[in-house]
Amino acid sequence: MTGAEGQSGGAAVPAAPPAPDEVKTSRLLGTLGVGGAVAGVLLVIAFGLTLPTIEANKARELEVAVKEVLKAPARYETLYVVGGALARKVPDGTDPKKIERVFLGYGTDNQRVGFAMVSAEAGFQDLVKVIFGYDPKTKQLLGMKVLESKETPGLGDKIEKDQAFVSQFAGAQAPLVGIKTGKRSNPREVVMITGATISSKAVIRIINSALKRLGPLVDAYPQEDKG
Amino acid sequence: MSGEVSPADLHCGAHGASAGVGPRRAVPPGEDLVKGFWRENPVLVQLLGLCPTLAVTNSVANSAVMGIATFFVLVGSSLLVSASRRFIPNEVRITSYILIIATFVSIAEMALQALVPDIHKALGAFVALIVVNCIILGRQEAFAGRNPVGRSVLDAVGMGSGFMIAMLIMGSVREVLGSGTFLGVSLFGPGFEPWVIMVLPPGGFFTLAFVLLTVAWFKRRKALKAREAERHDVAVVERAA
Amino acid sequence: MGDLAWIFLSSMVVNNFTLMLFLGLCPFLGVSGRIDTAIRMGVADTFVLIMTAVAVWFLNAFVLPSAPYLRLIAFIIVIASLVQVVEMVIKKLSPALFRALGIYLPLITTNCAVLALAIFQTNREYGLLEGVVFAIGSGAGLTLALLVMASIREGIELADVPEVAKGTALVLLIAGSLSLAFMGFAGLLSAS
Amino acid sequence: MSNPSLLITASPHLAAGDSTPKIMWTVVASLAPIVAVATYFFGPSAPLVMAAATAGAVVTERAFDRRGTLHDGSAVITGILLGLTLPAGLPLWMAFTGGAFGIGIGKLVFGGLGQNVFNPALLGRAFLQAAFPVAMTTWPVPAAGGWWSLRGDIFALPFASPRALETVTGATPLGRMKFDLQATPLLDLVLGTTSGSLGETSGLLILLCGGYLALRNYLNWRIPASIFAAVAIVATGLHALDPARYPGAAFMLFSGGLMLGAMYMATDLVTSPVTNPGCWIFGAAIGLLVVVIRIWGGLAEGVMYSILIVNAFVPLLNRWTQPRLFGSAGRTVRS
Amino acid sequence: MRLGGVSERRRRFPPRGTESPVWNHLKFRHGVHPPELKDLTARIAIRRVPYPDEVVLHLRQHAGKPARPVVKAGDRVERGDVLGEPDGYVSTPVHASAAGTVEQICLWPHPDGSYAPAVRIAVDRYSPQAPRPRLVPDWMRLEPPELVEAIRQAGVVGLGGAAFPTHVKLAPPKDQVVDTVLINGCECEPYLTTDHRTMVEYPERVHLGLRIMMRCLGVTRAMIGIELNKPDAIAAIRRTLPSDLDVTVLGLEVKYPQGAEKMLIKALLDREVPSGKLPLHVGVVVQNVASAATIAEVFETGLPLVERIVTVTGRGVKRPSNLIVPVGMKLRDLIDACGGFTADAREIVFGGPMMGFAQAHLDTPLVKGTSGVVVLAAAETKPTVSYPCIRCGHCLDSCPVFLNPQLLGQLALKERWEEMETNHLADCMLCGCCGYTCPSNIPLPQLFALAKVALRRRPAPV
Repeated sequence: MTGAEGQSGGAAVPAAPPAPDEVKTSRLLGTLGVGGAVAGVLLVIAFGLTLPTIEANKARELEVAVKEVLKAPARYETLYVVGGALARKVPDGTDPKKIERVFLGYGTDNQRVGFAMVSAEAGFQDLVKVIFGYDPKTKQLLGMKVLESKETPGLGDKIEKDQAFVSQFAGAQAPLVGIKTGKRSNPREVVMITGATISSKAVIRIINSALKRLGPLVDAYPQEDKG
Repeated sequence: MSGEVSPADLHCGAHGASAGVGPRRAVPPGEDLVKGFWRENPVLVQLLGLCPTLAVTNSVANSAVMGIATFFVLVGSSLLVSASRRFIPNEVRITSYILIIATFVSIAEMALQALVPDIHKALGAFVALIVVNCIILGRQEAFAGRNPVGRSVLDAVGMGSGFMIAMLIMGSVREVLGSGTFLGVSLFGPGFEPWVIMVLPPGGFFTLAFVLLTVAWFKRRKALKAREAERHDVAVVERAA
Repeated sequence: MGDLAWIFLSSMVVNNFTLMLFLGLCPFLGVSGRIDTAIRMGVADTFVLIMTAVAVWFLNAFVLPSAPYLRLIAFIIVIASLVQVVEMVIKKLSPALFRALGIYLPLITTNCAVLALAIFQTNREYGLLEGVVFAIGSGAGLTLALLVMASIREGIELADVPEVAKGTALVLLIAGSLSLAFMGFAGLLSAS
Repeated sequence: MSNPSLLITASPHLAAGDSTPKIMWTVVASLAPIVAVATYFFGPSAPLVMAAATAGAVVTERAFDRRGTLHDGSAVITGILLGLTLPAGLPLWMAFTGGAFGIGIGKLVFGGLGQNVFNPALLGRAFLQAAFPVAMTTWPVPAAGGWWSLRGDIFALPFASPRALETVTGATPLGRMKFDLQATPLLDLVLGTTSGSLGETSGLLILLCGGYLALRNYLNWRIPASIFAAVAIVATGLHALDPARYPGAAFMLFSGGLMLGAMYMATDLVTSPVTNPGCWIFGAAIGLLVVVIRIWGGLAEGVMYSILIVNAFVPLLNRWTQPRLFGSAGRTVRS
Repeated sequence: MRLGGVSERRRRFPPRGTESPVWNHLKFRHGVHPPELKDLTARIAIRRVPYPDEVVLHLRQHAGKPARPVVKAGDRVERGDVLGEPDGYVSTPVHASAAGTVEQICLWPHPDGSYAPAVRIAVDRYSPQAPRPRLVPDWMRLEPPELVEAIRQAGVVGLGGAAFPTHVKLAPPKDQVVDTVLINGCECEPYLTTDHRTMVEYPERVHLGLRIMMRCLGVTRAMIGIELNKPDAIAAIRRTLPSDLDVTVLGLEVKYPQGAEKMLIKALLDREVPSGKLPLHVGVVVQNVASAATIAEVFETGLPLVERIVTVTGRGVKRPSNLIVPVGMKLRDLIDACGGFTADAREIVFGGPMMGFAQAHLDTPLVKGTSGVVVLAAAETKPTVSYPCIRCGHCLDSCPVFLNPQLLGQLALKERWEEMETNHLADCMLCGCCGYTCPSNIPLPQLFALAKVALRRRPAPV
């Protein structure tokens, strides 16, 4: 009997007595069809109503993050990684959301401030997603913000919340080196959080590997904008 | 439908949930509403829908939002199921229910994403998982599918509130102990040492276990007292006779 | 390769569906009384998870980009039909296996682990291979948790558990302890 | 002829002479030197912390156990063992909570002595580790400060965070190895003059005390033997691959809680397999997990988690390693 | 000679079932080492006790069906007269152990703790206790079936404790090939020295009995296994070894229960008796030393089994002794013959302390299977309090048949008898090793005995 329950599509019912079953099958299909149509309409309406807000939320969130790690630039533009180089536009026919992006920030004087990059790797518990600002001219970081993490509350999540840790990244020299305790002796060092070494190291590793991957592209991006 | 067991029954009924009372005896409308609050509380008594009760209750805000979303889906789908119960052929009953529920869940998810993006992010996949919350499918099977609209909505409101009550109990205990805050407001000042475990997965299991232990303890005490009283009555009657 | 290993270990132990993410708790509480049923449930679950991973990858790659709002409905209907198809195929190919797994298959339709797998797989943008490894890891994790819980519960039948703790409360306490123990796997393979 | 008042008991009428309380109290006695050394290294904080953990365990056992089995000494063992795994500066109320949790959730809900699945002391410690991760990973350095100085804000009020005292703290040898690739001299490890929890630092002493129990057959020697063997073999193999990254067997064996865990925690009679082949597998699995967690996991130390995880598998191990019935080809499997 | 013997045996009689490595030879695995406590009586010569005023002969003296009484109150009987006829094949007659008058046939305390029908005989105080004159057959002229019948008529049973009728063992079904007779001289129970003294004082009788049994079975090979803590017994048996027989005398590790049939066969022949089967299945018949000596006596004197050698020992008795005692002598008289109780006597056990039964009545008479009476002093008795099982596993390490007494005990406490059966409760021989080692003092053998009873009483499947 359990088999009858799992039947998701009425079409799966085997035909036994022809005449009444014909009616029944059509009715089953009809009901499902009507139901599906109603559901579809409801969903489309809801989707239409909420989509702008959702997109706006996402954009705002990203904007806040980019501005934070690029030291509040006047404006920023989105660049796409296309064929091993950065480009302003995506090739036609591809979904821009599926392409890795880098954000280029400009100061009030229309001078480039730096690039913001997003990257994610495994942390202590699960993936850690980080955005950071980077100035290719000085090879310095401008700031770092953890976008997503499930690190241990009270310990690992200090990578998000501990200002002493987060603030070190502004002005740090790439590539970064994590140190255990004490004072930073050079700008490449980042003092890790006591008791949350793995999470701290994950952030450093994410930044280093993102720079290894995206740094050449950023360096190769034309120095001056034409226009 | 006698003799048939729905997936919802099988799947959650394995640990002895009584899936609804059925329409046999006349019940006052208040009863439909109130029974879900405590006596037939879907979580604490029927042990249904434990996944969200454990997974998202690490803060009061998350629990409340999850509770509201579930409430919305439950009431909405009960209304729709009850209203259209005469048009749905028995064979595609479950499929139709799931379709209806999934629609409401999708709507709820989009609404949450638009209105409270932070909490939506914290709840993660669990909003979508309301679809498979056995409380909801269970109520459609046990109640909304065979009762008039009014009673079904009352029942859904009652059960939804019961779920919310359980969520809030869990959320309060876990947030207060685990972060020292309630709805993000610090309760004890900075000197408080949070019990981090309470907001971690094991804390979820332990908290629910403790809530169930407390419920069981009260029930047992009540039963003992009732037995005591009965014995007393018998003694009185015997003495009288 | 390292990524696949991480996906496997992460989904099996570090972020074990049952013990860390609370997914699939209903069968965990309901079907964990006997070892053989637990194993069968776990195997059936794993099987459906793998099928789902493939189907969801297909949906995500070809169908859903044009209608994202139908995602949830599509998933749940695909899972339900998949379970149905799997049931019919097993019934035809191996009646013995069907007898062993039969009653567990419909249960899986409403098992939140399967839907959760579909959603996680989508959110994390896993490819086909990654998705399948994820499904195998998750299934192995579910089976492991079920097996361990079942063996413990069989043993506890002989213990003098206090009256108030009998039943779900004790199972939850054991699950909590297991969850506590599995925290030891945190950070596996992610340390540099 | 005077007729004696006759006693009627079932056969056998002789007993080997051990009794459960005797075993338990002997274990307690064998822990005395370890407690003394902890006190020598960490000053008065050590006995206070251990006393608090023991009090938590004993009070809970007394309050909730219906059969009044306090005198069998098992709660005292749990308390002392838990205390030995705590850092010297842990606030007393936390130690007390750990003891109470270990006995309450680790033992009493299963029905008391002999019925539990997880080692109560380790469950209490895992609870503390998850609940108070910072306090549980603040390791005072043994030799620093005067003997009489407290090693942390151990008198913090219940539910209050410990204040930071001027105590010298340091990383454990495993932490240093894992995060800084710094080795610690073996002699320090063996003697115990390193940072770490109260009772796990002095490997040699624990080996001696545990060895005594093994001689009395109060612990199954196969368990520590297989743990040591597994750790040593895997560690040696890895060390041969990359000596700079993977420490050698001696370091692995004598660092962290391995000695205490192998000798006193894994060998807990209740939570280890009843069959000898089961014990071999049990120990080997623990040893293997310890190395895996220490080297590839996110934690520097993995003994506690390894033992708890393998504890959960003990019912399965018992089932799979039933002895082969005399005069039969098959095992005495429970069907 | 021993090791050479092993390899030669292995060539001639390859063990059935599992092969086991050479280092397993001449011993069995597991078991326990209780204190031997045999010094009290090991060097005390056997002496005969004076006849008591009354003997009580139980009709159930043996395993199997009780005998049917053929006397009535008031009958005069001579020593050796039949009191009860065997009832069925697995049954033996019971003979009067002293001349006198039958007083009564009534229920009387049995050493197993129950009340059972018994014949009370008031002993004729002035009788010479000579048996009624009868013809003693020459065993050498008897054919095996006649020998077996003679042994049966003499009421011979296994004297090691189980009291299984000897004639059943000596007449195996035709399809069973027996190649070896084993004589069990282990006496592994602490305290007891009955077999020990028999071997030291009557080694020729043991050999004669063995010879008769070999003739009954048509077997040419025999072995005598003796624990190594009885060097004088080994020496005596070896010294008197007949040269015309293929008999090997082997010293065995001192370990309990070395004297259990299956363990003895394992140790001597490296054959494992399959679970649920008898020694016959691996071609072996095992007989106790005392049984062999009794068979010899039957054909030497013509007297049936009416007396046996009993060790009365323990710190609770003033003069521990090895005695020749008429069957049916009451415990009270026996203790009197040994000087009475000491002040701290506390518990009386029939049989050895590992498997024996504690006695509640001083009127309980000896039966044929009673190999010893141990009076334990208060200090020796076990504590009566038991603790929860702590899963130490000592019981598994001691069980000679490789059961899991820990699991069985837990199941028994929850009265899950059927599960105990699937866990091979039937193979438990109640040797007591698990109970001996259990630090929590859980009465495991008692629980298993209860479970066996419960399973036997369970209604037959329809």
